[in-house]
Amino acid sequence: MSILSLNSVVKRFGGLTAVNKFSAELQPGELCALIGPNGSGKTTIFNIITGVYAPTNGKVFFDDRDISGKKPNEIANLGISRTFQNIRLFKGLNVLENVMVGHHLRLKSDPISAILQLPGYMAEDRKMHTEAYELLESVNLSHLADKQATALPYGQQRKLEIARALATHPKLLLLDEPAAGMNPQEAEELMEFILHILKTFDLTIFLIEHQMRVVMGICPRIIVIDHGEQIAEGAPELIQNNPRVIEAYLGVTENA
Amino acid sequence: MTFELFLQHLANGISLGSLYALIAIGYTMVYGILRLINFAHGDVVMLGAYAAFYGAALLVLPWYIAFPLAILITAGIGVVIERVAYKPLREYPRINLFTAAVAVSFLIENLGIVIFGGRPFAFTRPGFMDVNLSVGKTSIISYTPFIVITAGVLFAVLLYLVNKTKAGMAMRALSKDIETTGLVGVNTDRIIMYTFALGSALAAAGGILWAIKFPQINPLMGVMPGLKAFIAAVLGGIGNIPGAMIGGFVLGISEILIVAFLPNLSGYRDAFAFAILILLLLFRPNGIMGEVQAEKV
Amino acid sequence: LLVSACQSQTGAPAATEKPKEVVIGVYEPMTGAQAAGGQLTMQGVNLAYETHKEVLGTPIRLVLVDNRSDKAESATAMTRLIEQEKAIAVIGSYGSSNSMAGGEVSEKAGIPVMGCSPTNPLVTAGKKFYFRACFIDPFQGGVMAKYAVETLKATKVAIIQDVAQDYSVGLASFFKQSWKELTGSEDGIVAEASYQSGDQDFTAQLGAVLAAKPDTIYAPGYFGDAALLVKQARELGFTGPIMGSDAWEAPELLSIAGDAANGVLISTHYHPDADLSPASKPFVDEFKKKYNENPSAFAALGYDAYMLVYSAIERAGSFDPTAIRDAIASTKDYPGVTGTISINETGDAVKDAVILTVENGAFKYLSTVKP
Amino acid sequence: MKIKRNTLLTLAAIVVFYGLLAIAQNFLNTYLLRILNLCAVYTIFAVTFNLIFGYTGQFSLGHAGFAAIGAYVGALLTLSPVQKQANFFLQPIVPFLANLQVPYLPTLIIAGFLAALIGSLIAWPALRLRGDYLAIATLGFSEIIRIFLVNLQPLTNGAMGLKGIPDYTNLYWSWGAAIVAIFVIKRLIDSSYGRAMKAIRDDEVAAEALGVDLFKHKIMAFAVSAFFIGVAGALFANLISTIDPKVFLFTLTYQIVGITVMGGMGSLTGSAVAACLYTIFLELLRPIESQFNIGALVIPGIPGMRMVIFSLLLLFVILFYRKGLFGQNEFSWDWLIDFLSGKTRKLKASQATLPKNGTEQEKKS
Amino acid sequence: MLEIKNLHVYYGGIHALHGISLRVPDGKIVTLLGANGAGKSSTLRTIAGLVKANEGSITFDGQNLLGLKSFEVLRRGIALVPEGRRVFVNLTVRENLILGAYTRNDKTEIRRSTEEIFAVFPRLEERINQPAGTLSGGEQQMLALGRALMSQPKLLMIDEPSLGLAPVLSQGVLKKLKEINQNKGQTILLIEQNARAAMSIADYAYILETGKIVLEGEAEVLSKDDQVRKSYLGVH
Ligand SMILES: Nc1ncnc2c1ncn2[C@@H]1O[C@H](COP(=O)(O)OP(=O)(O)OP(=O)(O)O)[C@@H](O)[C@H]1O
Ligand SMILES: Nc1ncnc2c1ncn2[C@@H]1O[C@H](COP(=O)(O)OP(=O)(O)OP(=O)(O)O)[C@@H](O)[C@H]1O
Ligand SMILES: [Mg+2]
Ligand SMILES: [Mg+2]
Repeated sequence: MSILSLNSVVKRFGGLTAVNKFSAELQPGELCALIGPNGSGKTTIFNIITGVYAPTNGKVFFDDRDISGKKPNEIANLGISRTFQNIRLFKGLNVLENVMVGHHLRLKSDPISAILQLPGYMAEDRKMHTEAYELLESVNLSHLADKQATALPYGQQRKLEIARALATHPKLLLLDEPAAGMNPQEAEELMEFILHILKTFDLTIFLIEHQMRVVMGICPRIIVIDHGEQIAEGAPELIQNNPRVIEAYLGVTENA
Repeated sequence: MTFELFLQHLANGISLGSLYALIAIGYTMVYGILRLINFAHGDVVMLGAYAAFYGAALLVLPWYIAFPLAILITAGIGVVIERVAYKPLREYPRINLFTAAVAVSFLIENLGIVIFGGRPFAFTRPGFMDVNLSVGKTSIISYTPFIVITAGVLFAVLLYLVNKTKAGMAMRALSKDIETTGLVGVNTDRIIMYTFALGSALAAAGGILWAIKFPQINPLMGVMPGLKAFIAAVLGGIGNIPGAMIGGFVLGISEILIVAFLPNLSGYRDAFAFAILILLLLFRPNGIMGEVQAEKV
Repeated sequence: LLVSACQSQTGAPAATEKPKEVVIGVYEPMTGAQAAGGQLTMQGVNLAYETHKEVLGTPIRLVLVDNRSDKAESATAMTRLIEQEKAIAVIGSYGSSNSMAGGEVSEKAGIPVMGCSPTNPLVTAGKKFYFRACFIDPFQGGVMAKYAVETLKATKVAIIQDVAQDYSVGLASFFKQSWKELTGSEDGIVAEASYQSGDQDFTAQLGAVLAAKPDTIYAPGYFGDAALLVKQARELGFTGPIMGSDAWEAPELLSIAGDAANGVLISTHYHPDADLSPASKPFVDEFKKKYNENPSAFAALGYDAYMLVYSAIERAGSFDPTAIRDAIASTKDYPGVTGTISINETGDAVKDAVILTVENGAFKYLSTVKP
Repeated sequence: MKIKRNTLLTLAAIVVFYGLLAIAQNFLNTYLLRILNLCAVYTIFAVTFNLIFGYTGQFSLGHAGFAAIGAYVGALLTLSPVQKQANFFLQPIVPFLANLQVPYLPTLIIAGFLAALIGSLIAWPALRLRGDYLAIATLGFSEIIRIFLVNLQPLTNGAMGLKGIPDYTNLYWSWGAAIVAIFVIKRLIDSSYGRAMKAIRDDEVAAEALGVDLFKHKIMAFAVSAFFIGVAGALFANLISTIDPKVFLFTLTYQIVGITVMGGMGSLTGSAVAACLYTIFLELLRPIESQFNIGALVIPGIPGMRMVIFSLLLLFVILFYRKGLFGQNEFSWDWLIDFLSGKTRKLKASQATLPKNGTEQEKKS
Repeated sequence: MLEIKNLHVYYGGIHALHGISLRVPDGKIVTLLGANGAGKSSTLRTIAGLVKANEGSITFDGQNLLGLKSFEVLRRGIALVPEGRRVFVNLTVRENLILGAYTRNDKTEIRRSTEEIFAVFPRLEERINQPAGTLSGGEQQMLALGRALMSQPKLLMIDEPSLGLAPVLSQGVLKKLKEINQNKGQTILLIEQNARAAMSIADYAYILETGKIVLEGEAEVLSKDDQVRKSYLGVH
C-alpha cells in the first residue's frame, strides 16, 4: 500500500509542459529523492502534491484518497507538509511562533473562546506552546526561541522551516533543496538530521536536492526527471551509472 | 438611439478616454518603477493646468509657448516631489510611500487653495480650438481632434522612449529590480527622476488638455481625474503602459455610453465604473494587459 | 494637555460687566470641496464687518473658523466658536449639510445662527436658533417652474440634477412638484439625468436628454459645474433656454461659459436693477470698489447675514444670545441688499425672488416674483 | 505572578480611566468633549485598519464604506418617527423603517453586525485579489456603497442626508467601544488565530501550506474590523447628529490610513495615540488662521493655512518617523514599570520587553 | 588591483563584518569561502556599493571606492554578478546584454562584445529574443555572467554562481570562468559553496568565519590543509 501515488500527472503553464505524464509511488517510511536538471519540473511536482497548483491532467492519491485539485490547507490537514526552495519563514514572528503556526491547524477552540481566553482555549494554547518548544529542542533551536526567525543564520533557518513543517504532524514531508547554499560540513549535519527525523517522527520523506553528496548519501531510492518526464528510477549506484542521467544531469566528472 | 447620436457619444467617449489615458500613464509609470500608488498624481494634473493658465492669462504668452512651459515646470515639480517626499522612503514598507503620497496630495490641494484661492478660474481655449466642425448632426468642436491627436502623438513618443531607448530599457529593468539595475551601471536615482519628470509632464499635458475640454480649473480639479485615471491604470494592468492607454479608453468610452444608454441610472455612473473594474479584476486579476505574476513557489 | 492647550488660546471674556469686545463667529468652508462658496461668502461678510465694527459701543471681533467642507468639522467648528470663542451669534455656513451639522450644536447651546445661503428646508426646520438670510428651495423651485410654464410657454422640459447635493436634488424635486401642479401632469418632464458634483463631463447626460427634444433644460446646481454644463450643452447644439438656480449667480459662470451662457435663466435673490431695496445699488458699488468684480449671490447674502445679526443686536440692546435670537426672529421688512427681508416662524427669510437672464456676458434683470 | 500583576494593573487602569472619563464628561465643555469623542471614533478606525492591514496584510481601502453603513444604521434606528418624517420631506421613508426606533446599545450592535455582514460579502469576492488590486477593489466597493446611499432616497434620504439624530454618544460610549475594540483585537492577534493572520501577512503560500485556511482567517479579520468600524460609524452619527453620503468619501479612508501609519503598523497603542494626536492637532492649529498681532505689526490670518501646515506635519511624521510613532511596539506594564524605575535603556539594548523589530531585512514588504 | 583594509559593516545592530582585509591581484582568480552567514556576500556587496561600510577602506587601482554608489563602482571597472542571478526577467536576452553595456557608447564595439559572449555561451544566442524570465536556471546564470562581462570589467565579482544548479551546469559555469580568466586575463573574485570546485580553479583563497578572515593562502596550499579539507571541502 503506497502512501503517495502520482498517476500520470501533467502540468502545463500556457504552452509550456512543465510536468509530463509523471507517475511515482512512495511507500510509508521511505526516504526517496527526486532529482533532475534545472527547470525539469521537480518543484512543480511538489506544488501539485501540496495543492499550490492543480494538475492539468492526472491524479494524485494520498493514503488512497484523491487529493488532486484540493486546496493547500486541506492537503496539509490530511497530513502532507513541506519546505520551500526559497526559504519562506514568517519574518514578523519569532522562532517559536513560526513553529506554533504549524500547530494552528489542530486548534479546536473557536475564535470567540480564544478572544475570551476560555479555559478550553488556554489549555490548548499552553499545549501548543510546550509542544512547539519541545520540537525546537529536538532540533536544537530552543535557545533561539524568541529570536526573529529571519535573523537566524541560513542553515538554522532551513532547520526551522523543517521544524515548522513537522509541527503539523505530517505523515509525508516534502523537502525542496534543503541543502542548497550549505557547505559540505553543514550538509553533512543536515543529512544526519534528516535521518534522525525520519526515524523519530514516523515519517515518509520526499526530497529534492542538487547536492549529490546528500542524495546519494542518504536516499535508498532516487527518481530522476527531465523535461517533466521520469527518465530513471532506482538505487543510487544504478542512477550514478545511468548514461541518460549522466548526460542530462550529472555531467561527466561526477563531483561527489 | 440614432446612429448619429451614437457617433456623438463615441466621439465624446474617445476624447474623454484620451485624457484618462494620458493621466493613467503617469500613474502606471510611477507604479511600474516604485510600486507606488501615487495618489498625488491627480494634483500634479491640476498644477499643470494652473501653470498653463498663469502662463497664458497673466504672462500673456501665446499658447504654444505657455503650454510647453507649463509642462516643463510641472515636470520639475514632479521631480521635486519625488526627491523630497518619496526618495527617503524608498527602502521602507510600501504603505509608508503610499501615505507620503496621500500627505503630498493633501499638501498640494491645500496649498492650491491658499495660493490660487478656492474659486474656479475660466481657462481660455486658444481660438483655433473653439471652431465648430460639426458633421451632420454630430457636433464636434475643434478641440476634440486636437486632444485626440496630441494624445496620440504623446503615446507614440512615449512608447518609443520606453521601448527603443537605453534609458527606457533601464526604466523597464528598474521596475523589476532596482538594485541590479544599479549594478549594471545605471544611475537609478536619475532614471527614477526621469520617470517622474516624464510622468508629471504627461500629467501636465493631460491637465492642460483637460482644461481645454472642461475650461474651468480649481484646486481640487485633479481629484476626480486622478481617481479615474487610477482606475484606468488598474483596468489596463497597473505598471503596464499600453494597458493604461487601453484602460483609459475603455473607461472613458464606457462611462459615456452607460449614461447615454441608461440616462435614468446616470446617478450611478461612478458605481458602474467601479463595478466594471471589480468584475474585470475577478476574471483577470491583473487587469487587461497585466502580466500574470503567478508567484513562483 | 488638550484641556490646557485649548483653553490657553482664549481670553474668556467676563460675562457680567460690559465686555471689552463681543465675538461674532463665522464658520464657512475655506478649504475642501466647497472652498469656493465659502470664500465668495466671506467677501460679503468682510465688507459688512469693515463698515460695522462696533455695536452698542462695543467693538466686534469677527472670528472665522474653517469647517473644511466637512460635517464633523462643522460641528466642531461651531462648538469651538461657542465654547472657546464665546461667540454671541454665528454666521454660516455655505452648504446645507455643513449648516445642519452646526445647527445641532448651536441649538443646544442656545446661540443664534444666521445662515447665508443654505437653502435646504431642513436647516431651520425644528430649530429655534437657526435662521437664514435666503429664501428656501420649495419657493425657488416653484418660481422657475412657473416661469417655464407661463412665460417660456415650455411644454417639454428636461431636468439634470446633481444627486450628490441636497440643494440640487431638492430644487429638482420642488420644480417637478410645481410643474405637476401647473400643468396637471408630469408628462412634460421628458427626460431626467443626474451627475455628481465634481464631474466635468456632462456630454452623455446632455446627449441623452437632448434626444427627447426638450424646449428647455432645468439644471439646478452650483456654478462651477453649471458653467461646464451650459458650455457643453451649447457645444452639442442646444440653443433653447437653460434654467438654473441662485447658486449659478457668480462671475465665474459668465467667464467660464463665455458666450454659451447667453440665454441662461436663473432665479436668484436680487439685482440692482430690480429695485427690491434701496441698499442694493450702494452695496454693488461698494463691492466693486473693494473687490473689482461684481458680487455673487453668496457675497450679497453674506453681507445681509452679517447685517441681520448686527441689526438684531442693536434692536435687542444686549449681548444676550437669547435676546438676539428673539430680535432676529422678529425681523420685519429689513432693507437688506438682497431685498426686503422678513423672518417667518420657521426662521427663513421671506422675500422676493428675481429672475435674471444672461445677455452679452452679464446678468440682466427680467422680472420679480413675490413669495 | 507577573501575568496576574499585569491583569490587576490593567483592571485598575480601566477603573481609573473610567473615573477620569466620568470627571471629563461632567466638567469639560462640549467643545473638548466633542474632540475627545472624535478621538475615540478615530481610534477605532485606526485599530481596525491595523487589524486588516497591519496584522493580516490585506490592503483594504474600504473603511469609509463600512463606516457609512454603521452610521446609517445608527441614524435610522435611533431617529424618532417624527424626525424621520421631517427628514424625508421629498420622498417618504420606506414604511418598514418609518416607525422603527431601537435603544442605543442594540443599535450599535446591529450597526456592527450589518457592517460585518456586508464587509464579509464584499470580502468574499474581493479576497481573491491581492495587494494593490485588493486595495482598488475595496475602494471601489466603498464608493459603490456611497453612491447607493446617494441614490436610494427612500432608504437614506439621498443627498439630503439625515439630521436630528439623537446625540447619545458620550465619552462612556465612545471610549467604552474603543476599549472593547482594542481589547478584542489585542486578544485576537495574540491568539493562535492572530498568529495565523500574521503568518498570512508575512507569507500566504507558506501559511496555506501549513494548513492555515487563508479565506477563513482573512474573512475573520475583515468581519471583526468591519464590525467595529460599523460601531464607530454609528457612534459618529450619534455624535455629529447629522450625516450625509459626502461624509464617507474615500478621503476618509486615506485619513485613517495616514493615522495608522503615523501610529505604527502593528501597534494598537500607536494607532490610539496617533488618532488622538491627529484629532487634537487639527484643532490646536486653528490659531494659525487667525490674525496675529506682534506689537504694531498685524499679520492677517490666511484661511487655509491650517490645512497646509497640517499636511506638512503629516508628511514630516511620515518622513522622519518612518516606522510610525510606536513602530511595532505596544505599551506594556513591564515597559512602564521599567521606565519608571529607570531601567529602560538597558532593557532596550537587550530588546527584552520592547522587541525592536525591524532590521534591514524586513524593510521591504 | 583591489585592496580592502579593515572593513566593518553593520546591519542595524548586527555587526556583520569585523574588519576584513583582502587583496585581489590583477589577472587572478580569488575565492572567498565560508559558512552560511559568514559575510561573503556582504563583502562583495560592500565593494559593489550596495551596502555602506562603517569603517575601513576599499581601493581599486589606488582609487578609493568607499562611499560610491553601485553605478559609480561599475564605472570604475568592477562588476558584480549578484547572488541568485537576478536577470531582468521582463527584458529579452538581447536587452539584458545591451543593458550590461549601459556605460559604453560605441555601438560596433558593443556588438563585438555581444558576439564574444555568444562565442562563450552559444546557448544565449539561441534564446536571443526570449524574455529572460523564461530561461532555465542555468541559462539565467550564463546570462547574468554575460551581462556582467558586457561592461568589460577589470574585476568580475561573482556570488555563488552554482547555487541551485544541477551538477552538470555548476561544473560548466566554473569551467567557463577559468576559460575567461585564462584566455583574457580576467580578474575574478568568486564566492562558491562548492569549495572544492572553487579551489580547483582559484589562485588564492580566503576563508571567512562570522565576519572575520580566519585563513588565507594559495589555493593549492590551502586545499591540502587538513582542517580546511575537513570543514570546507567535505573530505574526511
Ligand atoms: N507559475 C509558473 N508559471 C509559468 N511557468 C512556470 C511556473 N512554475 C514553474 N514554471 C516553469 O515550469 C518549469 C519547471 O519548473 P520547476 O520550478 O518545477 O523546476 P525545478 O525542476 O524545480 O528546477 P530547479 O532545480 O531549478 O528548481 C520551468 O520551466 C519553470 O519556468
Ligand atoms: N540585509 C540584512 N539585514 C540584516 N542582516 C543581514 C542582512 N544581510 C546579511 N545580514 C547578516 O549578515 C551576516 C552575513 O551575511 P552574508 O549574506 O554576507 O553571508 P554569506 O557569507 O554570503 O552567507 P550565505 O552563504 O548564506 O550567502 C549574516 O549574519 C546575515 O544574517
Ligand atoms: Mg525547484
Ligand atoms: Mg551569500
